[in-house]
Amino acid sequence: MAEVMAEFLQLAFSGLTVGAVYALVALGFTLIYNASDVINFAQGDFVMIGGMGTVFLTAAGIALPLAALIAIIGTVIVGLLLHRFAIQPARGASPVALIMITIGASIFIKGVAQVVFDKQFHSLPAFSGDTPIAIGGATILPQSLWVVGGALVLVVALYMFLEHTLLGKAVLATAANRLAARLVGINVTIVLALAFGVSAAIGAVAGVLVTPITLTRYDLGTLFALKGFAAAMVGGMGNPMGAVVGGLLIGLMEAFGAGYISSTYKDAVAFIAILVVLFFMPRGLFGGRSVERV
Amino acid sequence: MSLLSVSNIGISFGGVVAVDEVSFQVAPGEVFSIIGPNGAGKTTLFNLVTGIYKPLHGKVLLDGAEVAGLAPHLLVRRGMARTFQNLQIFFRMSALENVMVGCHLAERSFLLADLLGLPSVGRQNRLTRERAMALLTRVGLERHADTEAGGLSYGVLKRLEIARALAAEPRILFLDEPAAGCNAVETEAIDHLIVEIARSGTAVVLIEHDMKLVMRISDRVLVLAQGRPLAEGAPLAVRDNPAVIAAYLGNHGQKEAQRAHG
Amino acid sequence: MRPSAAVRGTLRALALAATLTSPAFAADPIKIGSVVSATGPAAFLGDPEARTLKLYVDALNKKGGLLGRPVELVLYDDGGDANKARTFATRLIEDDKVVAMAGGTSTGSTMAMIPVFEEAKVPFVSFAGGIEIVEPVRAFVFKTPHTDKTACQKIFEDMKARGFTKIGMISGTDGFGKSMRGQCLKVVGDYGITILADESYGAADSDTTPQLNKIKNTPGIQAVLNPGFGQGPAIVTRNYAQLGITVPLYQSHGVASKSFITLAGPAAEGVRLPAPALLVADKLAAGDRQKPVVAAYKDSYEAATAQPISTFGGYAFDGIQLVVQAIEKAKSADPQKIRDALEATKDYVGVTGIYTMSPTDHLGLGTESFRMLQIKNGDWVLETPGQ
Amino acid sequence: MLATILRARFTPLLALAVLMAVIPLVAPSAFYLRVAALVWIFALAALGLTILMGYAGQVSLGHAGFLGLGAYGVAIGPAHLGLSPVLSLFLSAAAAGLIAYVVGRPILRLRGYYLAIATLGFGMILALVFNSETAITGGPDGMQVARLTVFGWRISGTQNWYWVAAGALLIGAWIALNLVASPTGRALRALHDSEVAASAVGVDVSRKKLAAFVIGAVYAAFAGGLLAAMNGLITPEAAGFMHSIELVAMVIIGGMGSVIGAVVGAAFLVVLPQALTAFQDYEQALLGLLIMVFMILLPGGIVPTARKWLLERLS
Repeated sequence: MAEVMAEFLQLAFSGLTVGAVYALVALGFTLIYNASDVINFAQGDFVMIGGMGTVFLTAAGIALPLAALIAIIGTVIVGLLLHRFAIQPARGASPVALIMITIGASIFIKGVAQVVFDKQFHSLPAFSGDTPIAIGGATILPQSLWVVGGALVLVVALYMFLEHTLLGKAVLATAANRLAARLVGINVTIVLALAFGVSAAIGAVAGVLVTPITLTRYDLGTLFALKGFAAAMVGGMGNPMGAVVGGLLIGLMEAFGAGYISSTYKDAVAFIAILVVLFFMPRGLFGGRSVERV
Repeated sequence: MSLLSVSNIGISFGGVVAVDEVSFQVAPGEVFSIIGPNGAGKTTLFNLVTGIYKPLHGKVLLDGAEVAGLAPHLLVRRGMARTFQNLQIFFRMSALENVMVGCHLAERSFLLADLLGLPSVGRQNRLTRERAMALLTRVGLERHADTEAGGLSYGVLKRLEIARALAAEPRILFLDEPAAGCNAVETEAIDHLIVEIARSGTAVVLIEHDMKLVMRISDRVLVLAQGRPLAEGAPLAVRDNPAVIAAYLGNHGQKEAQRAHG
Repeated sequence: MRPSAAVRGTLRALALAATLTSPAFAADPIKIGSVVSATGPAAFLGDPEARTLKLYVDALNKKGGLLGRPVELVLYDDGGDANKARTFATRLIEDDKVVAMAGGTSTGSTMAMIPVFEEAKVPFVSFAGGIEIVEPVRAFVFKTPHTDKTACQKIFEDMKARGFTKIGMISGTDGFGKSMRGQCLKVVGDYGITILADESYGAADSDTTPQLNKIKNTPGIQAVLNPGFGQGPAIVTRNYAQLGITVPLYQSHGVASKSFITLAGPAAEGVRLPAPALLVADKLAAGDRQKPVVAAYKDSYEAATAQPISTFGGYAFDGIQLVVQAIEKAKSADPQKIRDALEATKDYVGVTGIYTMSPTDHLGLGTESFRMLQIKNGDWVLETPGQ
Repeated sequence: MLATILRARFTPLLALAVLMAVIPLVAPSAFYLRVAALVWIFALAALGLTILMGYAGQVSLGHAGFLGLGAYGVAIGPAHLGLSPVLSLFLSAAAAGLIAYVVGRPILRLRGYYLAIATLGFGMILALVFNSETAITGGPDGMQVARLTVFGWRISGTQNWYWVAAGALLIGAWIALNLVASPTGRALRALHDSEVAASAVGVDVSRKKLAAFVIGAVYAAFAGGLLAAMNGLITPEAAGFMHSIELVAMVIIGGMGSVIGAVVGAAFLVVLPQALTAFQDYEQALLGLLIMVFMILLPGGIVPTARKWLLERLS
């Protein structure tokens, strides 16, 4: 019995750690989608830049916290540039064209990263050592607690920002109705830039937190983008709560699927989940019912 | 026997009742108008009857057969066609092609034949084109036939929608504010068109804000307010109904004003 | 837009650039082609291969080239896509008119390219592990890496010697991991070993504790084998330590690079793996014939790239060197003669092993070219099998 | 005069045929023929996607999955079932259509990004199956494909494959052009602009979408089959996500809803990597940059923009 419990816990720890990362990526998707209706496939690359940046800065002798900060700021700048030079000029393009632009951006970022950084895998030392913590017969790495805790802090901070600051409310207003937001005097361009900047920051923080566990490489972003996109859609696009729940859900399902059923199709779990969820709820778990206006 | 019989139909969105317990009947060749202040639920009622929304409760009988909740494309087959308040035009197709799509039901089309471009497809295309052209002529738009719909004016598009709906050869036609945004000349053209359609035996159900138009061409009028029926009857009787006047001006106006300030 | 015109234009530009940058030789260059996966999922393998090839050819030209002629390396990146590899192979033959080819990072892209070279009768030395590349023997196809089968045999020999009969296996679902898993399953019976748990992980998985936990909970397992390359084995090794699994862990030659030790960290202590002499240049016995070759390659690669050498770079080094030696021996840049010389390769001391080819063996390496290594104190240690 | 030619229905077909006839005359070597043959094959797949995305307005981010189905069908038929390669080609295209029919019914109820992720998921699952079922598909290292034989003639050599691919594309383009001008094609274009209105005039929207999905799948599968047979080998990444994205990029860069656009888009994405080899390490960055620049400057795609410009000049 205890063994069964220990196995369950072990899988849950694994699922929560990975799920927290998916949730953060999904959150980035959601924020940009809300403000601009754009699905940003370069979201996963923000994670990569955060991680790789920190790796290379620490290798250059800069202390980890400072290196992380510089990497995060750098990622934010990349996010802002992406908005300014790729998204803003394409306003009014069709959704597929916008998807293609962000995918182009993602290929571009990877292409630059393999020249600026390199094509090898890299790691960061764990923030609080590598000694596993034993809980109920299962073990968890201290870094996993950093990841889950960091995700929690980011989610709460984002919530506070959106609900309790003027700027945050401007983002929400823009998400609800861009024209109306413009009419009441909100500078929509700045709000959109802000959404890209904050999303980039969330991605970069996630990158710094997970690199000691997942390692990083220039092309790591694609997988995170796919899983994060799936997570955001499972939750219901545009719903921050849904993004977090979707991320955790997919992480947990992957872990339990691999542990209890088979690891062969572990990567399929996220996509089977999305097909099943959308079959019953065409707008995701928290997407609500759509009413067409004609 | 009435052609269309709607009884106790209703729907609510997120707890807000949009249409509640509405019943009415329409006979062949009749012009039946639905009026009411903004937000009274007129378009929602249209959407319920024409299959865009599924009614929460109530019945819709077409020729005595229950059709509530059927998909729009099935209702057209049974003789129900409509236009839209916010234009639903195929903007990237020419005016003629818009009406040709309207002929879809009458077309004999097989996917394989369409893919292989068999001679039968060519014959069908010619037939459809002729019919569509005739309909465009009927609504007076023949000279716009080859113009892309995206480049046509609002008034023209309103008539184009009517031509497209007529292409399905409906027995009952739902027109949602056909004269909105039209100038006096265009309104008069639409006025004549509706009368002519009704005379040909097709029942017309009309939502319209232009009261002069409504009073002039309607056989009967249904007044909705806040999703509920307020009055029904001949145009003049409805116009003089005190409840209706109150709804349009008095009570409703007051409430509206209160809401705006509260 | 006419594709051919666009391509031709660029090619002209490329040719121009090449003449401007390379030192002026009087004679026509000898063209050696290569297609590797320098980007994409197999970049971990392809990148060191590409760097090695460039370094080697640069050095060769500085020494005066080959047969008095300069050597031109025509190098393409297939991004891990077999279809692109095939197209580049056609380009090498039809357009660049190379006399030999040293490349092919994955078994998949190698198999896609083989027909092109077989048909054109141009020798092709592959850097990929799959045994199907040289079995059955094709007239113009050779390869430098040990087959996965040899690696499996080496590992199982060691397990058998240590008395392990029941093991668990966790393999990557990439080409390398899958192919090695298949070969291991084929030969495992010969050593009286049974595989009690057979798990896998995706090439980009960031956590393998669920799979390892299953292995941990399988009773009777005495050792675990992890066929895979890239970051996967590093994550497996870390998760292995996290779960506190105490039975010995065996990795494959797919991780044979110093970067594995860096990535896996302290968790790598005690891990065993079969690897070529390349990794332990400094620890080889003074009389070891491979020692000077390996040391020279290691020094030049690490000086030029500031990255640790890997077995994959080593395969490329041996591949191009075999071709170059064949050209020297044949005293001709004729593809047919190069092929004949390649097949006659005897006792060539490379960084991977010592090659002796024959009409029935286009690899020419035995299990003895693998050394069993163990990781101790963050460094490789040569193991005598069974201890 | 020129404007009339530009507008005529079968002009694209004629232009394509002329181009196909000219290329072998000017191509300096078989390599260029192979690149051109690849363009024809990918254009065929992109054409199927054009019917789905450009005509019917439905996104698919998993279309390479169908390409993979066709490719593996051609490989598996002869290897495991003893079928002739040519029969396998047609059977696997039909099978892909059938699978699209079954999968499409639930998936096509979804809209916009939800449809995008569902198709993406479907493609990923297929790619994973090709990668994992080693016993049937050969796993990540792929699987050999038997040579196609038509009436005793074994198709081999770049030259022959060039003509086979060109012929397949011509037939595909002809069918696509037939479709646009047919009742079904009109219904598809109509539902692209307004599903509600299309449905209100009697178009069975879900059935038409499904038809477009199935047609798109058959095109992709056929292209996949040809690709596998030409290369003699198929590997799982042919069905992968990046390949799906490439197909979508071909459709959008060339121009949504344009037959010639699909060919131009395919040419763009097949030739570009060959042209960018000169830039070596910067190849990927440039590819991404070019995709971005084209999408930003020509959101309507190359061919529709050029056509509009030409027509304006001429009138």
